[in-house]
Order: sequence, then C-alpha cells, then structure tokens
Amino acid sequence: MIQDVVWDISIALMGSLAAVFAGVAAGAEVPLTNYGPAIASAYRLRIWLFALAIVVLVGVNYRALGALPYIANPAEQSGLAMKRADATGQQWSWTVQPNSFVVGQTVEFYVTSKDVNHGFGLYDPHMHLVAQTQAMPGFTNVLRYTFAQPGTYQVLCLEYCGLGHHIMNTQINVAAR
Amino acid sequence: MTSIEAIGSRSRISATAAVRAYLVVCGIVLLLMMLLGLTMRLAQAQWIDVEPNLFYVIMTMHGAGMVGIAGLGGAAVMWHFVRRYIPVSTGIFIANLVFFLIGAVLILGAGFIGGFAGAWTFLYPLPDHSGGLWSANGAAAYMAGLLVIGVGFLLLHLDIARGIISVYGGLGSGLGVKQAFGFAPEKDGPPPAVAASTMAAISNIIGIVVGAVVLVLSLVNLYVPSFTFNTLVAKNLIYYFGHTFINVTIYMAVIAVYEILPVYTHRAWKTNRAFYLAWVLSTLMVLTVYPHHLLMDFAMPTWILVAGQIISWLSGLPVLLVTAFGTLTNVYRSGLKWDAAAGLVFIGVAGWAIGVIPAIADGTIPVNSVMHNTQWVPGHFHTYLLLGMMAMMLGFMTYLAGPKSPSRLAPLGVWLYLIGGTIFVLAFLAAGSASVPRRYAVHLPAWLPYDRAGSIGASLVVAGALILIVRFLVSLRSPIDATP
Amino acid sequence: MTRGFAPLLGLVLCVGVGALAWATEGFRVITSEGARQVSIARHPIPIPNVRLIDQDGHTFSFGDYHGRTIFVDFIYTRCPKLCGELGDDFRQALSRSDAKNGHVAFLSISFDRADDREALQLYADRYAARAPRWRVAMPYDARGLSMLLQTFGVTVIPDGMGGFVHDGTIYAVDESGRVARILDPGARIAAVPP
Amino acid sequence: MTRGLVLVVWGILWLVRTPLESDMALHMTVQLPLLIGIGYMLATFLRPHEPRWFARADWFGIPGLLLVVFATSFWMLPRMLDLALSDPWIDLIKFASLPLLAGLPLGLSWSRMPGLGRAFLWANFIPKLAAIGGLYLAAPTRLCAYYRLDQQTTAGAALIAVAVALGLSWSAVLFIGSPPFWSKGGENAVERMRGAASGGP
Repeated sequence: MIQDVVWDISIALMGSLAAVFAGVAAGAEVPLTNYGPAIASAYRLRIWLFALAIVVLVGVNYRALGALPYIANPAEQSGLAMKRADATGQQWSWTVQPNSFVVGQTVEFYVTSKDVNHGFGLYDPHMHLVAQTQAMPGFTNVLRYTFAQPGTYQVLCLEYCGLGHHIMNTQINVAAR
Repeated sequence: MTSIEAIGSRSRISATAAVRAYLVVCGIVLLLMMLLGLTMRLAQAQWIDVEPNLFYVIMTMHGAGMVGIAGLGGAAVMWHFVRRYIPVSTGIFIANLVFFLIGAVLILGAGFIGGFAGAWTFLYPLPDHSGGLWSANGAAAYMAGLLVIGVGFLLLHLDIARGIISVYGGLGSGLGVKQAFGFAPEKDGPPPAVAASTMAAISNIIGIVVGAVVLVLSLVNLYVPSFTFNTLVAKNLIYYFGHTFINVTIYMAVIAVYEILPVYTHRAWKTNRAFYLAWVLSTLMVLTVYPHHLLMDFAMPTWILVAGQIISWLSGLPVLLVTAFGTLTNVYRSGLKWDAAAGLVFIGVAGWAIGVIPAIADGTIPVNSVMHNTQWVPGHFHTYLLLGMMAMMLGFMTYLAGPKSPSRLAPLGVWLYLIGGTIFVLAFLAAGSASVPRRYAVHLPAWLPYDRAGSIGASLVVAGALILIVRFLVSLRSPIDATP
Repeated sequence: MTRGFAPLLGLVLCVGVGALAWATEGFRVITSEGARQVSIARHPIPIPNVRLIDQDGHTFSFGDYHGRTIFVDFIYTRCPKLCGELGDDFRQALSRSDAKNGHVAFLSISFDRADDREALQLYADRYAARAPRWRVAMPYDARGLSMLLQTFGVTVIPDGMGGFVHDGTIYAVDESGRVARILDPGARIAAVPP
Repeated sequence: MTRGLVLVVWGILWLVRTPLESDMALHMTVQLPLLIGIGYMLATFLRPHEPRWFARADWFGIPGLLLVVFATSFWMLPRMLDLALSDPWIDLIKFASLPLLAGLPLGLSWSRMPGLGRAFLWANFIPKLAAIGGLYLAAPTRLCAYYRLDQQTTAGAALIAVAVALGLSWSAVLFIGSPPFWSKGGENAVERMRGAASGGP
C-alpha cells in the first residue's frame, strides 16, 4: 500500500527533524565560546543538504510523474477494449452502472455529478482507499482502475457536499475469476 | 532602534493597545474554535452525541474561525514588528479589527442561526444546494461576512504596501530582489520583518481580490440561480484565495521568530543572499502552488497539476533550508535561557518545518490519489498551523505579556500544547494513512481508536492553550509600558 | 468628517441604490429578458387581436383561443438549431398533455417574412404538428408581426449569415388571452413534470 | 480650445453612436470609457468653478467616487445596455449622465481620495472587471437581447484583456516603484523612513 510507505517515510523524516530541533533546544543553554567556525561549518552543511534535497526532489518527482492517474485518451476514443462504468453523484447518493466486475478487469469510471462537487473514492474490501477522482457538475473525469481482489468494494464521497456527505456511498461487487 | 525614536511614544502606546486588542480577540476566538474542534473529535470518537447537521455547522465555523484568526494573529505579529521600519496607519490597523468583528458576527449568525454548513471553502455551487437545510440568506450572510473581513485585510495589506513603498521605493526593493540576485550588497537589504511583510502584502492583495471576485459571483448565483458559471473555474478561484490566505498567515507569524529569538540568543538574524532569494522564491511559489489542491480534478490541464506538484516540492526548500536552518543556527549553543515565549516560537518553526513533510507527500500526485481528502490532510495542515503558526502567535502573545506576569504555569501550558498537539496531529496522520475520510460527521467503528487518541490530544492542546491565553489576558491588567 | 458630508453621502447612496433597484427590479434581474419576466408575471399583457395564417392556410386570431392556455414560441423555418429544439420540446409536451387535458394548445409563430405557407407546412410536418392543437403560423401582414413582437417583447436580430439570432423563449398565454408568463431562457416545457 | 475639443468629441460620439453600439465590445470598452473620459476632462476645466459646498462635503472624495461607482455599475447592467440601444432617449440620458455623473465626479474627487483609498478602488475595480468579462465569456445564454452570443464572448474577452493590462501595469508600478528601481537602493532607508514617519503615521 502506498499509504504505508508514505506513513513510514514521513514519520521517519518528521521524527529525525524533531530530534534535531530537540537536540539543538536541549543544548542551547550552554553557550559556545567560538561561534564563528561552527556557523561556517553549518553553512557548508546547508549546501550539502541543498544538493541532497535537489537530488531527492528530482528523483521522486521523476518517478511520480511517470505514474499520473490522468487519462488523456479514454479507451472509447482510442479503441481499446475496456469496461466502461458510469458513476454519477447526487446529494447524497452514488449511481454506478454497471456495478459488478471480475478480478483482473480494468474498468474506466466516467465520473460526474448532477449538483455539487463530490469525490469518487474507491475503497477495497479492507476499506483501503485505492483510487479517487472528483465528481464535478459539468465535467466528466475518467478514472481507470484494475480490480485486484474479489469482494465488496465501496464508493465513498470524498468531497464535502452537504449534510448527507458521510452517508453517501454505494457498493461494487467484484467476483473471483 | 533609531526608527523607533521617530515615532512618538503616544502613538506607540495606542499601537500597542491595538496589538493587544488583536491578541485578545485571537486568544478568545482561538479557544472557542479549539473547543469546536474538540467537539468534532469527541463526536467522531462517539464519546458525545452531536447531530450531523450541527456537526457540519461546527465544522464550517471551526474552519472559517480558525482561518480568520490565523490571518488576524499573523497580521498582529507582522504589524507590531514591521512598524519599527516603515510608517503604517494605526487607524487602518484598528479598522481591520472592526471589519473582522462585523464579519465574524455575520458568519456566526450564518452558521448558528442560518444553519449554514457549506464548509469554510463555500465550494461553488454548494452554498446554493443546501438540500433545504440552510437558506439562501444564511449562505449570503456567510459570504457577506467573508467579504467584509476581506475588505479589512485588503486595506491593511495595501497600507503595509504603501508604507514599504514609501521607504524602499517599491515592493521589489522591500522584498530584497536586488540583494537576492546580487545587484546590491547584502548588508543594504531590508530587515527580515520587511521582506516577510512585503511577501505577505503582495500575496494577500492578490489572493483577497481573487476571493472577492468568486464571493461576488457566488452571491449573484445565490439570488439569480440562472446565472451560473464554470464549476472548475470557481474551484480554481476559491482555492487560489483560500490557499494564499492561509499560507501567508505562517509567513506573517514567522516574523515573530525573526524578531524574538535574537532577543534571547543575542545573535542577530543573518540576512544574506540566500535569505532574500528564499523570500523572493516563496512569494512566487505561494502565488502559484495552489493547484496542489486540485490534483484530483482530472479535468484540469495536466501541465498545471504537474506544475502544482513540482512547486509543492520546491516550496518546501526555502522553509526548511533558510528559516528552519536559520533558527537552528541562531539557537545552537547560544546560551539562551528558555522560557515559554522562546520555547513557543522555537516550537513554531519546528512545527512548520515538520509539517512541510506530510504536506509535500500529499502534494505528490500518485500519493494524492489515495490520500487526498483523507484525514492526512487535516493531519498535515494542523501540524504547521497548530504546532507552527499558532505556536508562533502564542509565543508572541507570551512575549508581549512579559516576564512580570504569572509564569509558573506557563511552561506547563507549553508542554501540554506540544505533547497534546503531537498526539493530535499524529492521530490525524495515522487515520489518513488508514484511509479515514476527512469531514465525516459519523465514523465507522474501525476508525474510533484514531478519533479517541485524537480527542485526548485535542483536550491536552485546549488545556495548554487555555493556560497560555489566560496568562496573557491576566497580564493585560498591568498598564502598557512605553519602553519596549 | 466635514459639514455636508453625511447628507451628500446619504443622497448619493439613496439615488444610487434607488437607481440600481429600479434597473434590477429590486435586485432580482440584470437582463432585459429577466425584467420582462418579472413585469409580465405582475401585469399580464393583453394580446392585440392579430390575424394569423397557419400551416393549413386557415386564418385565425388569438381571440379564437379564448378559455385555453397557449404555449407560444417564435421561430423561423430555416433555423438550423434552436427552432429544432423548440419543435422537439413542443412535440414532447404535446404527446404528454394529450391524455391529460384538451385545453392546452401550442402555437409557433414565424417572424421571418421570407417564410410562406409551404415553409410552415414543411416545418409542421417535421415535428408532426397538427392544427388546431399545434399551429405553425405567421401573421397576416408586417404590421401584425411587429405588433406581436412588441407585445411579447421578442427581439430578433440578423445573425449576419442570412439567419436570425433569437432567444427561443417560450411564452404562456392565459385563458383570457394575455401573455402571463415567460419561461426562463432555455427552459423547456417537456422538462417540467406534468 | 481644448475645452471646445472635448465638446466636439462628445458630439462626434453621439453621431457615431450607432456603429459604436452595434458591437458589444466597442460599446463597453470604447464608448463608455470615452464618455467617462469626457467628463474627466471637463473636471479639469471646471475645477476652479467647483461649488464650495461640494468641495467641502466631498470628504476624502468618498461621496463623489461612490457616485462614480453607482453610475458606472448602472450603465454596465446588460438591461441598461439593451435599453440604451432600443430607446434613443435612454441613450441620450446615458450620454449626459456618464460624463456628468461618472467622469466629472471622478475628476473632481479622485485627487481628494488618499492614496490608500485609490489603491483600494483599483484593487477592487480590476478584478471585478475581469469577473464581469469572465461571466460574459462563460454565460451560455445571451445577456443582452440586442447582441449576438459571439459579440458577448468578444466583449468578455475584451474586458478581461483590459483588466489584465491594468493589473499588470499597476503591479509593475507597485513592484518597481516610482523612483528608478536600479538606482535607488535601501541604503537610505532609515533616513527616508524618518522623513516619512515625521509626517505622522
């Protein structure tokens, strides 16, 4: 799960940064007689940190931009064989047609809304968010997803849409092959 | 300190009184809004019963109120320090507070009388689609409240801009553009407070007028529903305004760090070329980074979203490498004596820097696909707003209260705030990585442990904030000291 | 504040707000179309008894509809797009109202002086319009046409390509022969639940 | 002589009103601003004869500029654009009221408005102009009975272009400042600060 990886990395980085701040804070009350050289080496360290940050930045962005979820050319236009499902949000329910699929099938959800902004959040049978797109009046967003496991998936609303926001969900059945 | 002598001591007293008035409003509203936040967490934890209707009203008020006082608190910090370097009008500063209070009354009325629960972002066309639960007048009162508050802030930032231009000739010089690009010696650059204020003025003037446009359009739509406009354009305008306004609050509050920490460490804040370059770039990035709110709007042109991701990453660098690094080197074995004020501003920088990390993670498109609008989002923004921006503001408050006020409890307040805040944001982040959606009045049983941990953290934060704010309010009994 | 400031400010505010309120019918409309909608809902306008000729060549006038509600639209038969939508809408609304009540009639009036009876007939055939339930008609003479356009408040401007730009608005004429309601621009009768 | 020129332009504008009003963009971005401009020019001649009571009551130029806001908003309503086209008398009222109730008070009151107030007005005027343009661009139906949809779209684009041009030039002035950007630095900042502050904040 992406979420777990992101959690691990974030907590590690946040923890290290917190430790640096805590360390500096703990040692701050003891004055340093010779501040000049210390500050000079700190600025040298900053240059290295800057270089490291740029390397990480370029690397991660390069990777991430290779995995964009945006569909420039939906299957129907490009002539690919792919299952189409229409998903429409309306205060406060989802209509997904069709809503049963089989494992391994790649589905393109044509997501739109009849009234206000909604969020089409696809949850797997273990209630992990696996994909999402916004459902907007006047626009149709195409979300492509390949079902990996059998069971009952759920669609939750992921954009606040009024007082029934939390009850706005529907089920999608995915059968084993 | 020559600049201070230029201003008469009488105007200093009234100016200090005005800053105190700002902080009194901020302190009281902050406590109330924190209680609303705690109520939401307790309701999600199923420790108390709150009707979803009321929950969403509370959510809307919590959002609008917190954004409002973040802007107000940031303005108080900025104005207090920047007036050492530029001429500013106390009348306009006070007028902004008056506008704010009028707007706040309208907004509170819209929520608790009109039942408006369209979230603080009033995402078009939701205000006009209440499902019968709030009236057009309720929504209009909310938006009119925001407009009134916007008028005040616009005037304030225009006045700051006027002051900067009158001393430095132009906003470019106020920002240190020449120093940033090596056209002028570093030592002639503007002080940090001026550079930060210039950035805040530029960003907020643009952000607020964009917000005013979308507010007016939404109001027209509310009363003439046949007058519709493009929902995606509206979304862009709203997030442009919302992002800029809330982001800039941190850049205003950080002036407290630049001005207060050196008093403790006896080391001047170094303004070198990297510092000015960081502020120039931050200005550009604050004005262009908002598309990271729209990464799940597939209808957006892809290049804008890609730019949004890259700018999100880049915008973390000045924060981490200049302000956080500058703070660490300034404090490092300086021999300072920690007290509540120094501790809070230091925590503020740490919270800001640390909060940047989960924010950048969420600004990465494949991560955003599975994290957007989960509790990861309140998780990261509470890190840099609660533990960052608000900590700086509370630090400023504590600093103004001075050492004379009762201070035995102050360290306890700081520790409660820090520990409670950490538990609170970690509960959000953990829930977010477990796919718990944000802005849900009712949670599944599986999500309750996060909510309960979050509630405990939130209670501690409220207790800590209560101590610090009451301490500040008590300190007001002593007369204003004309000598700083 | 100086002397005279408050009265002057008050005067400007009163005059300004008053003028804007007048121009927007009390802050409800900003277009002339909207203003007309409001004013007609308040004061229905009697229609002059103009003589028209329908797709079958029969002469009739608005007086003949006494006691019935008529939905009226203004078209021209060469119209490439909008009049087609109007035609479809009338056809659907007619097929739905057939079973329910016989006292609703439909009337499409051509404002194009180039249209003749054959053109009306063709348009009527395209949408299965049968007189007298749905007449496709044109006023007898230019004077009658301009009277009708003025009464209904229809603005027709040449589109520069030999056709016309018009609103495609639908008007409801009440039982006593008055323009009683203007539907929202773009609104269709068939879209309203019966 | 200049005075006469203004009156001549006024007259010519009346004579060419039909071609200028035949297009929505020309109507909104040429005719209306020129009419306001005529009034603004009149103000430069009439300032010495300005009634004392008005000069006194027009505190910081607030009532005068409020009048400008009302008069311009009024004539920019799609309904009033329509009425001006359909009824020559209404058009005549427009030709009189835009110079006299918008341009003239603008010329008289603008100089009384403090810098901050002017900045506030600019900051509100520019984005609202763009917003109106945006509405015209996006509106699916015609707002004026006398203009085609494509004219409305052009007018929207023209308004946005004007707003962008104004916005860019205003930002450039603010950012670079009126003293030459590259010659004057922050070296005298404290001295200038003293000078500015002694004026009293």
